[in-house]
Amino acid sequence: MSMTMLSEPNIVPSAKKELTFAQALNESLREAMTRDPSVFLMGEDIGPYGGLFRVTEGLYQEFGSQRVLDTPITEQAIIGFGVGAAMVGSRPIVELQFSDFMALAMDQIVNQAAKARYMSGGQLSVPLIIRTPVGTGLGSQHTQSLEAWLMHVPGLHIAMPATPYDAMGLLRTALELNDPVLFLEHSMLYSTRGEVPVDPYKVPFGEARIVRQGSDVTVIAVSSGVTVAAKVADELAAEQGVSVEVIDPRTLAPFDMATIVASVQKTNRAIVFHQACRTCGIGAEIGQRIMEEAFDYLDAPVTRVAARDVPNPQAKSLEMVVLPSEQDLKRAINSVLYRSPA
Amino acid sequence: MSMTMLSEPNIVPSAKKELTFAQALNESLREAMTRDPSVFLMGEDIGPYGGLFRVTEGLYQEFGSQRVLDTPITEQAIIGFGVGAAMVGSRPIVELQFSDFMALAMDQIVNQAAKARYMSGGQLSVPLIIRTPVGTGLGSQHTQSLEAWLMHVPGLHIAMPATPYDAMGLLRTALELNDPVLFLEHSMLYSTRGEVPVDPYKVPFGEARIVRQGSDVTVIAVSSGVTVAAKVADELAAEQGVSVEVIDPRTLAPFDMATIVASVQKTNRAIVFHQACRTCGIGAEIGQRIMEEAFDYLDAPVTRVAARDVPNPQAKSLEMVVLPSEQDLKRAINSVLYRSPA
Amino acid sequence: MTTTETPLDAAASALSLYEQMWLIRLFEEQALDLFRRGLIRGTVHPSIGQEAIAVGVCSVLRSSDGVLSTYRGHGHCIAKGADVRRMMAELMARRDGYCKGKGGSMHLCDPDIGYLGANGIVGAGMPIAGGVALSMRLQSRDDVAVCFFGDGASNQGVFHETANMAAIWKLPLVLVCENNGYGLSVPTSYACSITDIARRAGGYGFPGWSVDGNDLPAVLEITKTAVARARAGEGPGLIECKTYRWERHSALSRTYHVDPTDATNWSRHDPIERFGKWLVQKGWLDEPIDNQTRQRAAQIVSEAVEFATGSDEAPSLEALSDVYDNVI
Amino acid sequence: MTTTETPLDAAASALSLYEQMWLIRLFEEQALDLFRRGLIRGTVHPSIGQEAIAVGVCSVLRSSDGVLSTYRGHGHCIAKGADVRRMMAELMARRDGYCKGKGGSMHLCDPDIGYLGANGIVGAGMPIAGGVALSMRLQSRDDVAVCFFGDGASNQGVFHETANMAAIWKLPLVLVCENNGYGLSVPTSYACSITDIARRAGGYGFPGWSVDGNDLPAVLEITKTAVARARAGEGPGLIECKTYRWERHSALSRTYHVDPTDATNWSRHDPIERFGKWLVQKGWLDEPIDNQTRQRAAQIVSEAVEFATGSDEAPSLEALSDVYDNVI
Ligand SMILES: Cc1ncc(C[n+]2csc(CCOP(=O)(O)OP(=O)(O)O)c2C)c(N)n1
Ligand SMILES: Cc1ncc(C[n+]2csc(CCOP(=O)(O)OP(=O)(O)O)c2C)c(N)n1
Ligand SMILES: [Mg+2]
Ligand SMILES: [Mg+2]
Repeated sequence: MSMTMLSEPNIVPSAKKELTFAQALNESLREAMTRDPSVFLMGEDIGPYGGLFRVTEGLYQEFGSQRVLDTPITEQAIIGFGVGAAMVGSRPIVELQFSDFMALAMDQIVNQAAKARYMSGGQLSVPLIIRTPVGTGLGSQHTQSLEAWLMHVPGLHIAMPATPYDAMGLLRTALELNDPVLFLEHSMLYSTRGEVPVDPYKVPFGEARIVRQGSDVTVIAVSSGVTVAAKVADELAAEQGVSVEVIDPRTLAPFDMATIVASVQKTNRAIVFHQACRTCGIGAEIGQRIMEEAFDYLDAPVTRVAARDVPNPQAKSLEMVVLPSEQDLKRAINSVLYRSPA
Repeated sequence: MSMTMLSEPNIVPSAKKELTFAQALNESLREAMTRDPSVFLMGEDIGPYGGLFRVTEGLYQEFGSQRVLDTPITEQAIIGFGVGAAMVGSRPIVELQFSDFMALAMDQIVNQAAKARYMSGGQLSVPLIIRTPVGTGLGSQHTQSLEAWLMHVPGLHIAMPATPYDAMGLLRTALELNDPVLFLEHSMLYSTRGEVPVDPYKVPFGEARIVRQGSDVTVIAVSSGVTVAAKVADELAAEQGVSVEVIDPRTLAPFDMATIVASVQKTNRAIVFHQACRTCGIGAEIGQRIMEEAFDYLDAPVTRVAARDVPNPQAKSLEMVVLPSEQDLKRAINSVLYRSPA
Repeated sequence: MTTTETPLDAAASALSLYEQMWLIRLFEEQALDLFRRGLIRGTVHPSIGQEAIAVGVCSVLRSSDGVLSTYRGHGHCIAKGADVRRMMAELMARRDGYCKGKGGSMHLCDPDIGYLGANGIVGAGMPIAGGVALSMRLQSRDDVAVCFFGDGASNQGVFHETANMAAIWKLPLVLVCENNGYGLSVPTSYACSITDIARRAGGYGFPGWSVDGNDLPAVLEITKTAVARARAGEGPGLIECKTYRWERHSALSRTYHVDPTDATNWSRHDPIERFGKWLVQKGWLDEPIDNQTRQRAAQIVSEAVEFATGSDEAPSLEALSDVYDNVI
Repeated sequence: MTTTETPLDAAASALSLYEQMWLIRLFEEQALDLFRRGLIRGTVHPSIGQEAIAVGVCSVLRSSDGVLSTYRGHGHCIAKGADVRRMMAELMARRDGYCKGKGGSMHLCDPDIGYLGANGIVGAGMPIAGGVALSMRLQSRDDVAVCFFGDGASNQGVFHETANMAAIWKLPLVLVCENNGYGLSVPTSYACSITDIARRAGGYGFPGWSVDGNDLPAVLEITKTAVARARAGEGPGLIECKTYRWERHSALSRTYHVDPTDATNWSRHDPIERFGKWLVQKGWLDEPIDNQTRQRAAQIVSEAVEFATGSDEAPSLEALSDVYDNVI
């Protein structure tokens, strides 16, 4: 369809529709299953129930119990089955109900899925997509942001969409990759709405999005943090005349360093904003790489606005202390600008 | 005994003996079991066989099958049993045969052991020590250095001894901590020899060791990398008159940033040297923190000398490409000094 | 109490079990209500309809016995002897909650009474309970460890690992599977390859028993046997209690039962009603006593809410403590 | 071949199994020797004494059937039809090895013949095999997946998870447990809570068989039954083959057997010798044929060494490829 558009450049611009993040994923899944018989879904409560966050809603009814498989509560085997099926021609899309449960399946994710191609000298492919939510509000065992673990593992692709548009476009791309993809979805995003083109489009892996142009400081934010960063940027522009560039890497592996470096060369300052614990989070990697690649441009140290290094508490009054806030981000921006906050 | 020494300051200096790294661990374990009846050992092949790397040799014979427990090959339960036993008054020291197998037990390590104190509001303690080797030469599933995963998890202590002295002294300290300790031992170190005092001593957690003084550049190295870094430093001093300060943090959590910052304030340059994959390894964290805390002192970006981002291959000709070498370290030192290598 | 005596042998102790059942029921109804009113954050997993298991099992335990539980653990916690006020304060994220608000419903914990923690990870309590049992043996205590878990959890790998390890070491571990017909939305009949989960014990060479989990005396009796074996050093046992989850999985979940008439049928097997009838037959319960019992339970729950409401919200600074014990 | 025929029905095919057994034996003896001489890096886990299982099981498989194996997998790999030259080249870390030197002995792999990989993680092949079986079903193929694993691995959680999942979905999965009496240094009698691991199948409602794993015709017969059931959509099966590990765990290990006389006794049950006798009884084997067979096997092995030796060492630049397929 986009081909048609290219050859008919003068027709009306592609129609758009509004979808929630969850609906965007749901549509991509439906589309993939319709197009490609090798795609099937597997996970806990993804069948008749439609998934804890409704991402698979209706798909069981549409594609039946052979292609939308409710599983027992056995994360290691769920991923392991995905690995095996992917090795012999299927394209499994597996859901882990919360990303904290990756801890139960790290052997299959890391020692098997990520390394199968390499260890076999390129003979095996594991085109397995693992979708899993990251969250807040449910205590220490249901809200961890563990993307840094994954980014440390060669052989994995990692997507962290922030909008319905990216969720749909990245999932489409993920389905064309022949290696495992970790698709991290923030639970606070599922009900957020956004426009997506009616015509099929894709978002490539490894291409960051400049969410908002700016000249004073670069903020790199991921997942649910992107909207927060954009909002803070708008407010700071209005309130204090500070011009913040916001960049969403969209995928962590591959990682688009070029866009970030170009931005920092312009702004000379950078902040990484993420929900994961500060120490050894992706902020460390991104900050370090900015130093490596744009050292002479930096007018202030790259700064991290991240969760405190404690498990996530259940009480809201406590979680607010632990998770990075808009205020924290504003403070950090002022700090790298060597300004006292207004 | 060290008390005695303090009150008799004029007697001969504490006697020393030479031990291998494995023997130092073995002696500390024997000593702990002798002193404290709540200490017991658990793991695969640690009983009559004495452990894959002989660390528990003789202990089964000495303390019997109730305190030196061979386990089935079930890593998740091994750690889980350790967590439970630690909660109710025991001090289990558990061996995972290779640290790659942590991937099978991450739920118990991360979601249980690390968070039990916090989630219970301080009511539970998990004084569990997990000893596990990091290695090389055995392919993708037996040689990973995953310390960055652990450093990302609040609630864990992490030790990475580089010498028999530190192995013994850190293990003694670990036994006094009331929280889980990951004790990472490099398999290439087990047979290395070193002096240790005959009298009991301890090495505190969170106190880096300045392995070698220097003024031109700071190299932060861990585990088996420490000796390599010291050797490179000696060679560069002799060959090129470059003065390298080598620092071994010894523990990653807690982490002695102060010693590193002080060093960088002097040398104005830093390199982190580790065997783990570069991306999201501890080099990212250490580099980023140096930038945060010593930005104005840095004359060059903090540089990482680390493994390439690929799984570890079995062939030596390939592994040599993947793992960071002495040459890589020398090149990096010259590079941060803006010198062309001699 | 000697090996032959049980709380069912005397009116007073039997009635106190009855009161416990009501306390659990009313506590959870209250919790669900507080959740709906926005006064509890996170979620609440009710065990309504499963009270006979918690009360029956814990009635034969000592406070030095260890219990590991799940997110669906209010019942176990109450039956093990916890302070309902501190429980409610924890659910409501108050400073006086058991975990100072850090844990919430899913991580209730009171080690002083041997309640070693609920758990948010399906199955994770099992090896922990195994370790507790191991430590008891190493300490030469004749205490036992009990782990509650669901039918869904019985498929987790750690079930197998724990069962095998407990078996080879003959540990004092009692595994209590609450088979309530569902793991979240998925029927047990779909997810579990056999009908009687207790049969899995055969794979480890220790006894397994299936019992009507809504029949308190039956649960108690089997538990007595299993616990006595465990205390005597005869090794672990697996008790499967067949029951039913009346409510949705958690307060956050959409209502979902494959066969909605199921729930209606099962409500006829209300474990509290059934135990009430048993007490009536014994001549220990009549309407006035029944009413008093419920009122007492209701009173305790409302005092708990009052206590919790009167307690401060978890103070911000607490967020950063209790990560480590030692300040090194 | 029809369902009733087997390779044991004719002299030629039976003798070819015999030759395969010798090939495995000699290949591994050669590999151990190369290791001792420093020509193989890492380690080598010999399956000497267990050849009847690999050959018996694989003899009823097609090349489109999938096999998942372990670090102790040379036998499975050869029996599934791999090129011994490329195997040896891989052990010796050469460019022409199956994995270009990246995998080594522990990660041998040849998807073209359905050998989907050895594995260095005890137990990890099981869920992968389950997924292979699932995919075959989804593709409406009547192929099966076979997973080899040890007695030690049978205690891993994934065994349980895989068995349950394969059972509820009635997948064409055959689990083959090689019970060789040890998991590294630990006797199976210590680590495993039951004597007959096959009994564990009862916990999942599918059949389990214990068989003398040193008796090739017996292994073959049982496998035929299990594979036929699986192909017919009747679901998974578990075959326990009782055998013995003659050699140390791996070339790196210290020699260790709890009862050293065991090994001597078991060597009397040499599976190759036994199958040889069977062939003699059939009138298909005599000394000249026997000698020829061994010589052919020896010849193949020495050609493999020659091939491997003639191949370049894995070229450095290869170290960085094969991490991802797509260059995006
Ligand atoms: C490891 C893990 N997987 C999934 C979940 C999400 N989850 C919570 S409870 C539950 C159902 C558990 O079923 P069952 O064991 O039968 O216990 P029940 O809830 O019925 O008491 C699921 C899937 C979880 N908390 N942990
Ligand atoms: C998860 C894991 N734990 C431990 C090991 C180390 N290890 C390799 S083989 C082995 C023994 C396995 O025993 P078994 O399953 O009986 O197979 P066998 O070696 O006897 O063929 C052990 C402990 C490993 N590779 N993976
Ligand atoms: Mg249930
Ligand atoms: Mg074995």
